Amino acid sequence: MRRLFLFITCLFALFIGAALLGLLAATPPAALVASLASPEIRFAVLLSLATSLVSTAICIALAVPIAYALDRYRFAGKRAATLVLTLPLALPPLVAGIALLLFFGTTPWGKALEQAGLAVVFTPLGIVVAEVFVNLPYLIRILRSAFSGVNPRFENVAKTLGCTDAGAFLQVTLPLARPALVAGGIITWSKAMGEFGAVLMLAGATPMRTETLPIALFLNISTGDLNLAVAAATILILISLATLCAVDLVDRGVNVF
Amino acid sequence: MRRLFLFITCLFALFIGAALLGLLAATPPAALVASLASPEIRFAVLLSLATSLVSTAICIALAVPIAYALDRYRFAGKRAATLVLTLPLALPPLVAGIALLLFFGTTPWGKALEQAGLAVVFTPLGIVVAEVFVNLPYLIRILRSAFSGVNPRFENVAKTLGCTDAGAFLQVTLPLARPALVAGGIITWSKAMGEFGAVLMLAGATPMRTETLPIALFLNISTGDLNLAVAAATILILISLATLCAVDLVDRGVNVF
Amino acid sequence: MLRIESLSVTLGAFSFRDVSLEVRENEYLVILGPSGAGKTVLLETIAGIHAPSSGRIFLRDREITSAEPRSRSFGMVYQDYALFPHRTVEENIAFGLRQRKVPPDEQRALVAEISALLEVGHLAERYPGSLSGGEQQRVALARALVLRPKVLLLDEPLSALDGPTRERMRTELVRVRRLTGTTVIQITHHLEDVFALADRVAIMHEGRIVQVGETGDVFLHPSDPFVAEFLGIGNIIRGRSSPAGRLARVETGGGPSFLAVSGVVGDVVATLHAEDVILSEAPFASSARNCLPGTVTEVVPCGSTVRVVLDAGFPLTALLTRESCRELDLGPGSRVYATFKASAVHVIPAAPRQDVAAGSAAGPEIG
Amino acid sequence: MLRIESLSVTLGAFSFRDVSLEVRENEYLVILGPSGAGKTVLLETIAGIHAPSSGRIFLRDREITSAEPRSRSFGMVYQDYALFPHRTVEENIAFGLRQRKVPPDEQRALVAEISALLEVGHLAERYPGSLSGGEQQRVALARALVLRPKVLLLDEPLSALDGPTRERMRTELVRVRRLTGTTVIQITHHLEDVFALADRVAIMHEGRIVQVGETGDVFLHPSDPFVAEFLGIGNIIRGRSSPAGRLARVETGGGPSFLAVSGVVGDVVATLHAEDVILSEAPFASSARNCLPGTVTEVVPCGSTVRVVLDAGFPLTALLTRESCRELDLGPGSRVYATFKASAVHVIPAAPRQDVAAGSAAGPEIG
Repeated sequence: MRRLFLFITCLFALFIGAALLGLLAATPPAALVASLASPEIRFAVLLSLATSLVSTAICIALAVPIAYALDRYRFAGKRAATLVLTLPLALPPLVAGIALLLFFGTTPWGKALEQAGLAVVFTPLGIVVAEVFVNLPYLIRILRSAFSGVNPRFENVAKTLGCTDAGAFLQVTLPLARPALVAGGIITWSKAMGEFGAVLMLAGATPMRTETLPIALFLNISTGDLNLAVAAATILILISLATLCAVDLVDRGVNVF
Repeated sequence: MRRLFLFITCLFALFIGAALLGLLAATPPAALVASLASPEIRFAVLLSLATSLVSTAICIALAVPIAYALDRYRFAGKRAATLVLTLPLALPPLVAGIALLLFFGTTPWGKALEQAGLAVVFTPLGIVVAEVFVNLPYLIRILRSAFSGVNPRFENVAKTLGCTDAGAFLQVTLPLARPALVAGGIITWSKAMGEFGAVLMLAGATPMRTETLPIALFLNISTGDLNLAVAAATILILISLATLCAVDLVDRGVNVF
Repeated sequence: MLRIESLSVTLGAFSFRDVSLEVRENEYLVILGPSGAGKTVLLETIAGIHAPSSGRIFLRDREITSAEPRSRSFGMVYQDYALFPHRTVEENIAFGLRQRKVPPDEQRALVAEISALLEVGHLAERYPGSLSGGEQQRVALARALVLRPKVLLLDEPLSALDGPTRERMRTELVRVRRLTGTTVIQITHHLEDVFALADRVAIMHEGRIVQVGETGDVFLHPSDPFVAEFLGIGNIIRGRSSPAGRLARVETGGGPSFLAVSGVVGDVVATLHAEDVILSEAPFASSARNCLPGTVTEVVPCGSTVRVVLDAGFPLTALLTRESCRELDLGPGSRVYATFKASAVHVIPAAPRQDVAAGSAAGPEIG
Repeated sequence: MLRIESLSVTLGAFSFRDVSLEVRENEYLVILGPSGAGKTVLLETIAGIHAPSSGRIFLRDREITSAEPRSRSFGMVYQDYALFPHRTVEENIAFGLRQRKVPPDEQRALVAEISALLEVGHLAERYPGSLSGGEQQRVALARALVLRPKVLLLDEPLSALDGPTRERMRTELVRVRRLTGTTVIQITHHLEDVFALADRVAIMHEGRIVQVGETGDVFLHPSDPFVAEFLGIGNIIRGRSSPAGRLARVETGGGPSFLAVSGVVGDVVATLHAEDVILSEAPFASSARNCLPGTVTEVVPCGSTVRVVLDAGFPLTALLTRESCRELDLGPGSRVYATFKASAVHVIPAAPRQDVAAGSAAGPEIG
């Protein structure tokens, strides 16, 4: 049994390795370097970086209180809130994207925002919104499980030693959840860099305007420019690898994916 | 602190709820029903069902031995194998799709398979391959954590009572991991139903040939047929909701997303 | 000094109801009960972590039922110590002083003083994860005591330690308590803690306090069979009691009867400490009123003593030293006489009382 | 019957090395050691779960070092019982018979027989999750015993139970063992298990067996200070020993000296059971060779006995009954005399020996 199980394991691991290495070797190195330096890829890298960092910051700011509330508080409607907040995890990002498109494009609230200068549909702001909507539930899940791993007795003791509720949270629970916070932040950023379906729907695929790395990959495959597509894919693979290694360094116990 | 945290939680839960309900209300009910009955949507539903069921079966057959090997065995290269098998989790599906496209479309192995009658690129078979590649690592993660939750002493005792290694696994560990197996299977199927990026790249978006539900959504948004797009999105939302509820029923302890 | 009036709390699976307790200034009160009896929840409620569903708490006649934990000035030491793992021992001990914005110089002096008292000064730079159980225990005590709490709440402080360390820490608790003079409430499921530490003991069972009193009193006069069994009293005999002169005669089902100093009549449970039973080869003249013949069924050595079980019409257990057991040459089948004083038998009505009754059934000492 | 020759295993954080043991037919061997000393890994290696890195195992002179667990015919009962939670009690007990393809009729008969013996017949349809600790224990025993194992391996079988249940299960183990006559290896960290159950005892410390022998021998003649402390011997006194006629005189640092029956000379550790020390108000004439004056520093009641600590130039602990303590009216500060026999003092060389030495330092009984 041991041999059969290990054989299957190695076989599939080799298949994944071969597919990814094949991608990296698909274009001549010189063409790859030229593509990486092209204005289109440079624009895509900068836009992806900017939107992903902003959306990650928003995700952290929202996920910390939400995850803590779901883990520690008892309140009416907790079960329903948990279900609704988990739903985007089960939803294809494409569907999340079309829901956001209709919400911001056709409802009165969306129109009001647009008139206030916050145009979401087919704009870089839409990229941020799509990334937050899709990734926040992941980060909530990670932090919730991290908070539930911190013994509530630490906060109890801190309170008998003179802390307020907020003081106990900030001085004890949050520092103890830091590995999960760092790992979760990295993963959220990495997912934002690679988000495709939701961004495609809400922000569209306008070259040199809402062209993130995955959109650049998609546009160039569509127009048959394999070199540029592979360049975008290469960057994304390297980000994934770096993410995995970074998370592995920060904390192997965090169940981040 | 409690009030602020609960306020943020409810706010975001309401936003998610509003966006999804808005989508369901985006077209008149009559138009929705007509769209649901259209040949295109009916084809997409059947194709999605067929490919997702096949890919889920393959995922389960592969994930059980791989997850068990990664949890219980010590072997050389275990760390590397774990990293490679986790990599697709961090990889945008779009990138996985282009890697598979190049692997099956340009390498000698891919050409050999095509001549043997197993054409993967731009075919329904490609849908299955893309879904397995993207979803298998998720299922491995779920089952691995389930196996690690089964006390190894059960197998030890079973062996002293006369079981072979395989007997102890099949009679003790596997039945005890059943909730995770069922929940993981449901989630794998649901993810396969909604897979977009990888399928788009490997199987293409050919109407009435590789047109799964997400592809139908994408094609109809592109051509501006909102009713058909919303019909596809509605089905996918209902599947997500049903998945969440089913998993909740099977086992709330399984950390499936 | 601390008065608890019919406090009730329900918290998930744990609950207690209608708990009333009074703790005196500088007293060491031990709450004894089986694990999972809701004792920790009670302590946390006293500390202000949980809001009680009913009842009130007074500290020196000031009501503190809904006061914030940080304003109660109670120290809490958990069974698992709950030392902050991301802070050094010194930072752990100084934590409370920092919250109170004590000037750094004074912080250092106070930490040094309590560290010396608890002998943890040399651990200052270490992190809790690298300490032994006994060291963690002392650091947790220091962290609570540095704030000079009005009441120290101890949650099974010894049960996570192994044998010799537990013994040492128990002695340590006695010493620290003598030096600081703090009022202490400790919960435990170890009988030894009661004997070694408690001024008074409260027995908790299924979320209720079933008996409170001076330690000796409760041990000699348990108020119901649960208390008796929990206190490890060797013999718990069911029977019927009827008056017999100034004493009571307890008849066991079909078996022999014996005398007890008691006024209780009817269905009763008689308790008799195993060490109060004397065994001999022949009956002997003494002031003891009960002498029953029996056959040894079991001889179980327990460290320095030996537990001998007789069939005397009912099972009767005696506790002997190894020496005596050797001299009598006891083994299964030996015929012996069991002698015990009527005053050593304590009689409880068979239907357990539901009220709190401390040492109510005490009788005069008659040999 | 089972012979283990210098077995070594490393498994993550747990390891033991160079363990040699011989278990005789129908013997009850208890391996005693602190928790986390690698005892469970040793048991699992004997059962064949782990492959040893070196060493050999023989069963009735047949080497089984690399035999599959299922071909060894050893029964294993874990501390947490490891009952299959998805099967009923009856299915759990019949599990091994089903693997051996025993015909269903015979299965039913064998399960019924062992269920009757262990009094679990009424639980047949229940699932393990709904059973009490003692019931789970009995079912786990039944599951192992129904296959009539050549050796029964018990992994701390009593430590997950609470006080009264533990006592009952210990009696149960004795009874079942008497009826089935199985050879048993049990590991434990409870001293009581040794006294109540063991024919022979092996003491394990830091992955090594430090002493093996008949229970009484090991208790009276521990081979090194670790064994003495672990066995709960009350007095462990460091000093220097020099010959004094047929005896040895042990001098404590600056303090008084006392006599021991021993030939060991040089730096030594002397052990003396607390119950072998007699206290009196005045010195009295007796055959005991040691009589030291001292001052009581501590009186600690422990259930039916009282532990009295003296300052006799060095700390000396005596164990008294409550009765004697009351008669002597002892309290801190009381001046008393401590009398003990030279033969009660056991002397061990101060540098702990690294070899296995069973009862080697036994001396003749001289009063």
